Amino acid sequence: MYDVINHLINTVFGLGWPSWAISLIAYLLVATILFLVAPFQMLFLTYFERRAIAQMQDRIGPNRVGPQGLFQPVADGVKMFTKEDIVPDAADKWVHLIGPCVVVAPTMFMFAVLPWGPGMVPLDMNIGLLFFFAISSVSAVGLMASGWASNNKFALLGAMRAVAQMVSYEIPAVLSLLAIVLVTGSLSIVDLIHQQAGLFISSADVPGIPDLGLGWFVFTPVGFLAFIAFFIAALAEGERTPFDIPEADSEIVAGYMTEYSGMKFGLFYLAQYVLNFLLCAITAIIFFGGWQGPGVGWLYAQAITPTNPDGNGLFNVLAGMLGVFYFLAKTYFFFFVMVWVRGAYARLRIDQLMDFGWKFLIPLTLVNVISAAIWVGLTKWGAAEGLAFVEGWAPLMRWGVAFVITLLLNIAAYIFLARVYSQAQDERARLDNEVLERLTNVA
Amino acid sequence: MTRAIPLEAVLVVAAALFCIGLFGALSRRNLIGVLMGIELMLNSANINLVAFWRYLEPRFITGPTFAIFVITVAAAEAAVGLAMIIAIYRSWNTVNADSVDSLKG
Amino acid sequence: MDLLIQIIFGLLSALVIGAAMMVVTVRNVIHAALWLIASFFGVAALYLLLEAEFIAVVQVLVYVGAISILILFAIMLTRSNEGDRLLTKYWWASALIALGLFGVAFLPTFTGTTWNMPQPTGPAGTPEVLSGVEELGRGFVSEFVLHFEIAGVLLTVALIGAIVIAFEERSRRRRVLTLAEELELRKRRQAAESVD
Amino acid sequence: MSFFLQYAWLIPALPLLGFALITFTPLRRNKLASGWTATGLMGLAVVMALGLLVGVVGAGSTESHAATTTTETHGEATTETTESHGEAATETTETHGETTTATTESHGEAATEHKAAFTFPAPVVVQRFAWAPAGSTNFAMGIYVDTPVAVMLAMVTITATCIHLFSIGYMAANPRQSRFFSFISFFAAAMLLMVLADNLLLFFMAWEIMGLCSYLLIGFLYERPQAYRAAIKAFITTRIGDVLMLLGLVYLWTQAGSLAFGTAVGEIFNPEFLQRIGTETGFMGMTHATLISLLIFAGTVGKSAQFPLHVWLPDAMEGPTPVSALIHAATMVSAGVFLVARTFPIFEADGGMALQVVAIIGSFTALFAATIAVAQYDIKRILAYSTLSQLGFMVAAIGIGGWVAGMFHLLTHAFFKALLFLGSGAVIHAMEATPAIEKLHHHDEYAAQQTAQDIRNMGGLRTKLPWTFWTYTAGYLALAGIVPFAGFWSKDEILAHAMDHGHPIVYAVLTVAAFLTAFYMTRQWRLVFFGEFRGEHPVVFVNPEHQAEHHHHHGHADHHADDHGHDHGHGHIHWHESPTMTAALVVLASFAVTAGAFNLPFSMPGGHWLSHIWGQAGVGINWMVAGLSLLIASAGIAVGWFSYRNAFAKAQDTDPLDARVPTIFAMLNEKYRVDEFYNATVGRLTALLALLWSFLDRVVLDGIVNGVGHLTLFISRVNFIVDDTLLNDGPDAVADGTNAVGRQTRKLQTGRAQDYAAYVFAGTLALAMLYLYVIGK
Repeated sequence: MYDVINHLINTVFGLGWPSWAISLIAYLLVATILFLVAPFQMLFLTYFERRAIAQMQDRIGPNRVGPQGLFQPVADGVKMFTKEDIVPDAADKWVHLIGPCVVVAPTMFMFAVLPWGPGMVPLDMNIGLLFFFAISSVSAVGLMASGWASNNKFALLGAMRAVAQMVSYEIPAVLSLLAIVLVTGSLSIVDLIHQQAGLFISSADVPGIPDLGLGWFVFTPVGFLAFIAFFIAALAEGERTPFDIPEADSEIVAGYMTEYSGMKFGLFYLAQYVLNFLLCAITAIIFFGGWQGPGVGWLYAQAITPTNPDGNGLFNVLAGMLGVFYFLAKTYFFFFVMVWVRGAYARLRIDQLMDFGWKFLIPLTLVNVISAAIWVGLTKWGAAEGLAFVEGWAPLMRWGVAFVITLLLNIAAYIFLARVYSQAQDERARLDNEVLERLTNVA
Repeated sequence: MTRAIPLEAVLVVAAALFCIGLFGALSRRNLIGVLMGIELMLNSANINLVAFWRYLEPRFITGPTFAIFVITVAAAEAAVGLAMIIAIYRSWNTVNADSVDSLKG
Repeated sequence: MDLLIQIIFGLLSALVIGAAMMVVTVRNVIHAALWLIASFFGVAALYLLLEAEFIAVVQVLVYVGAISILILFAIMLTRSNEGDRLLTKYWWASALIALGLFGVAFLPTFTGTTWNMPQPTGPAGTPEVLSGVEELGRGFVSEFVLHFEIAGVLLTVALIGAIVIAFEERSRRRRVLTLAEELELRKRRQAAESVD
Repeated sequence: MSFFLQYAWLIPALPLLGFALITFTPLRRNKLASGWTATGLMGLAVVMALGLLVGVVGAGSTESHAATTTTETHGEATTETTESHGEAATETTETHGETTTATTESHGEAATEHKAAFTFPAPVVVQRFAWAPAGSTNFAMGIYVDTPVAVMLAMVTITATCIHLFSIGYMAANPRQSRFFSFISFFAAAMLLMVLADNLLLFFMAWEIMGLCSYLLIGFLYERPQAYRAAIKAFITTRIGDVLMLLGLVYLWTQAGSLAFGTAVGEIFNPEFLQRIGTETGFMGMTHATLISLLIFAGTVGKSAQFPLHVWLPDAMEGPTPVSALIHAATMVSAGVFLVARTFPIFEADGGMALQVVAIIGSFTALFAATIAVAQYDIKRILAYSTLSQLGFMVAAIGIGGWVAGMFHLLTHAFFKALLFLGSGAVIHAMEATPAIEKLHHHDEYAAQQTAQDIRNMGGLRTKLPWTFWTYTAGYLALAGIVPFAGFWSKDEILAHAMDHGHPIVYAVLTVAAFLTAFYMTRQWRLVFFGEFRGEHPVVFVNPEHQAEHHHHHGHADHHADDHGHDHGHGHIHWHESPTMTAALVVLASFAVTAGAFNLPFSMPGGHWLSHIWGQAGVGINWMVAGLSLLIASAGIAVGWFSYRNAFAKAQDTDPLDARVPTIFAMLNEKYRVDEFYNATVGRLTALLALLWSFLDRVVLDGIVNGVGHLTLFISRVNFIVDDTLLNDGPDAVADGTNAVGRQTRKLQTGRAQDYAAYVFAGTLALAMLYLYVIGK
């Protein structure tokens, strides 16, 4: 983006502004574009979800406003803006205001590192993934602040539960990504995607594979288990169905959002849906290759890239469009899964939710990290790291052995942990029953 | 970057932060206020570490490493500190630093 | 470019120092906590300015993400009467000490001593070699492996310690029955009454 | 090593065992048993000693002389008392002992000339063990047997056994006989140990034990004041000699580094060592050797009762006669001479100066004692002074270099002097049985005993005590120096040596002494055994203490006849000689006769036997000297016989000599008043010292003590003041002070963590300021 604008200003208009000015303009431009994209995504997603959940629940969903109800989200948005913004007088006015902002702001930050297409990434940070999750943890503070500010016991309790859930599920999410980072060897999201070229076997492992953009990580046992754990954690992070306790309809009013109305309530809504979009996007990027797809690699090869500056500009556009198409398709698919899960699963109780997170997901992801280490050891390491015997094997052979070992390890871990967890749950049930027994004969 | 901002400037900012944190730790009545003061002091120390790394020894990794370690220790300290504060609250029903003086001579 | 950086630096340090002052002076503890978070953000930004992105991100992740939430939790769990005064009795003494320390000790040393700044290597404009995340990771498993392990142990110990201190014994905890359990309880009692 | 050489140390151990048995076991209650055990053990000691002598001689002779040693001298000295005596003589000479050293070869050409270095024969048995390791110098004790030692052992054990045998009979009447036997066997053990000692320290220890035993035995009849006073006198005078001797030993030890005999490096007869101490001048211009020798000789003077320190021996006669015989005739007194003989090389090392002194003292004592003996009435006193003079002879002999002569005379004298004493013992024993003495006994036991010993009360005992008479005559002739008897050969050897080696003065003195010896012995012999028995009217001895004690009117002067005797009348006296006593006398008499044969001056096969086994050149006989000495002896006898032919018809008659030269006789009788002189000088000196000391004590010491008392009183008063003001009030003030300070600082502990943190940072601030602005600049 920088060179496009630079070319536009200096050469076309010949204004000769200093480079920093140009880079500033470029980043501002990108920021505004992203800032617009986010709400549109939110609108589409709300519409998509209500229609999908309706279909699942054997109803039609919103189809009055505009063709097939397309403008329903717009109507909601207008309603949000026009509604009166009530602030409870005993509430802490400033904190009440800041709460929603702190919740929304991080989600916007997360867009900064999201690559839409080949070469189309707003900011290629070499610790992009870590930045992504660091910023996401900030929203918890906003939740806490808003829950507290509304001076409402239910809101506070809801906020505490929401924060507890978000913080405790952040760990399995980050750990599962740790496995993938271990495999790719870099925190940068762009590198992550580049490594998912190839056909079912990423070209990084076996160079000879034809690059059809299908070497996704999900096809490796490590990746697959990481994907499952991450997706569940993402559901919890985004407060989707099985874990949507904070603002669950059936329980405590609307959680931390009870005292909010009007625009602030809208902001919470926006934050939630943008966060969901981003989580689906990141799932798509990390495990399903993001904009990788058949043809994109080839098109981009002809395009103007820093490596071969004399490529054809047209190819850039074509590769970009194909990339974005693949990326959005995957992301919307995952959003559909989220909605689907919302339709299918019942809500978990808060202690069951915490148990599941701490006692099943985290150990699972830890085992996954170990298998990732084995995967990396077998496929990439050589004599330097002390695994001399691996040097001799062919890359395909090494990939195969690694695949088998990690597959076995992961399956075994899954079965073992599942059994242990279920026993633990039975134990808990028995204990609860005991308490009941004691209480009954006391009475 | 180093050309634009002299090292002293960063150090002064860190020192200021440290002194403010110190004042907070020493004078606030609420125990958690004290803890916040301590966090500020630790942050200022971190700034110094990173500043010295960036200005004097950019090639060696020791500066940031210790910054990371300070952060981890700060986290551990915060956790234990808050647990203690909760325990104190539970037994003395107060979080005022000066009312927790049973060790008085 | 330098001017821009200096402006940004000024803004950031103002943010950090201002937030810190607010943390110390504001009456409401929650506000103090929020100002603290603001100050942490300022410091993270400062790190970015000093081109230590990893430290900045970790600062955000740990301080803003975890510790501040911890502090907020602690504040909420220990709601005590608001009436008490903000500062301790001899707050002016500690103020004096802090100011003294700043004015007398830090300023003259920083301004006085000459830091042997290494001359920028290579022609102007070439970016300096900064040790980033990779060196950090490598450092952690080679040079600082002991420190790394000890930090790990420290965190575990802190974890367990915090739980032990804060956690009420199961016996003393009044157990709140969930709705389902109360329903079950009532059913069993009726069954018991009908029997005898 | 044959059995005897190996177990030579048993010889002193046996009498010691006897002493232990008698004193520590119930044996002491049975008089006879203790007596016979002591004697039996001494008999065993004799066997061992003789066996050792044969072994040593055998070892010495096979190697150097190649002449067959005839052991016939022992053969005919069979006596019925010493059992298994014979088999010792038949001992064949075993293989040569392992300790032959080069010296035995070199002694072959031991120059008869005086200047040549005198060397001892090589020691046959040297057994040493570390006795008291004191830092670097560890004292080794042990035994050192060479030929002279072996001979001495034989002599001592034989005489001791005879005396033990004699005293069984003699002491029968005494209630404390077992105590006597324990002391006497202890003394024998000490004497034998001294002879066997391998170094001068052990020698000196045994020497001291002998001094102790002599004190115990002299004071044996301790209820008599004269006895214990004599014991103390003997002890002190010998002690004076011993102290000087100890000084000598210490001086020698500082020079030599050790006191062990032997010629090896570090031992006292090492030629280089002797040469060194002979030349280096030590104290007061005299060489080390002279000083050491003189100091050691002082010991001899003390012990062998030479001139200045001789006073104790005559008074030592208070002890029972066997004691006198054993200790004050044969063994102990000769120990002094043996000491000089033993350390002769040291005496010789300084070129003769010390030896000259020895010779002078020896010869003077000989003459001096002989003159006194002439004018004594007490039979034991006469023998005592004769011992003195004979010792003078021996010391003089060694003084003029006649080592062999001196030792030979020591041997022979031991036998016949023991014989004479035992004979006199037998006479006294018999005399006490006479009624006159017995009656006197009831009044005053001491006076009775003294009267019994007075030769004026005896006479004509020849027919009454035949055995005693004949044995006594043998001893008398031996002492006088008549040809076949031992005395002649040994005395002649001394005189011959004196004449040959150019000591005319010594020869003259000794010859006069010999004449006087012959004279006074004949006088005694004549008065005791010939003429009529004068015992009915004895000259009663006046006991000053007794008289003062009982204010009993005795009313008689020395020469006044005792009227008691008259009413008693002439009861028939039954003279009795106990068989054990006579047996001992006969054995000793045989030795007195044959002892001369040990060192016959003729160069026939058995000749010079002693000098050969002692590794010295045999001195050929000097016919002229031999004849002259014989002549003088017979002249002495003749003069003695004729002057006392019709003397002393009655006990109270005056002595013919007294009649002729009364003043000289009185002076001789009073022993030149040496005792009175000593009392006057030394006695008064000590009295004066005592006075001074009491004054000193009373004035000075008491003064000091009282002073200290006052001082403490003063200090205590000061202390009270200080204590009261300073210590009581002071601490209280301090206590209050600390209390106050404590109260103040307590405020510092506010209990609030923040305050503590504040103090910390205040401290850092202060330090920073200090550093920046005070030190830093």
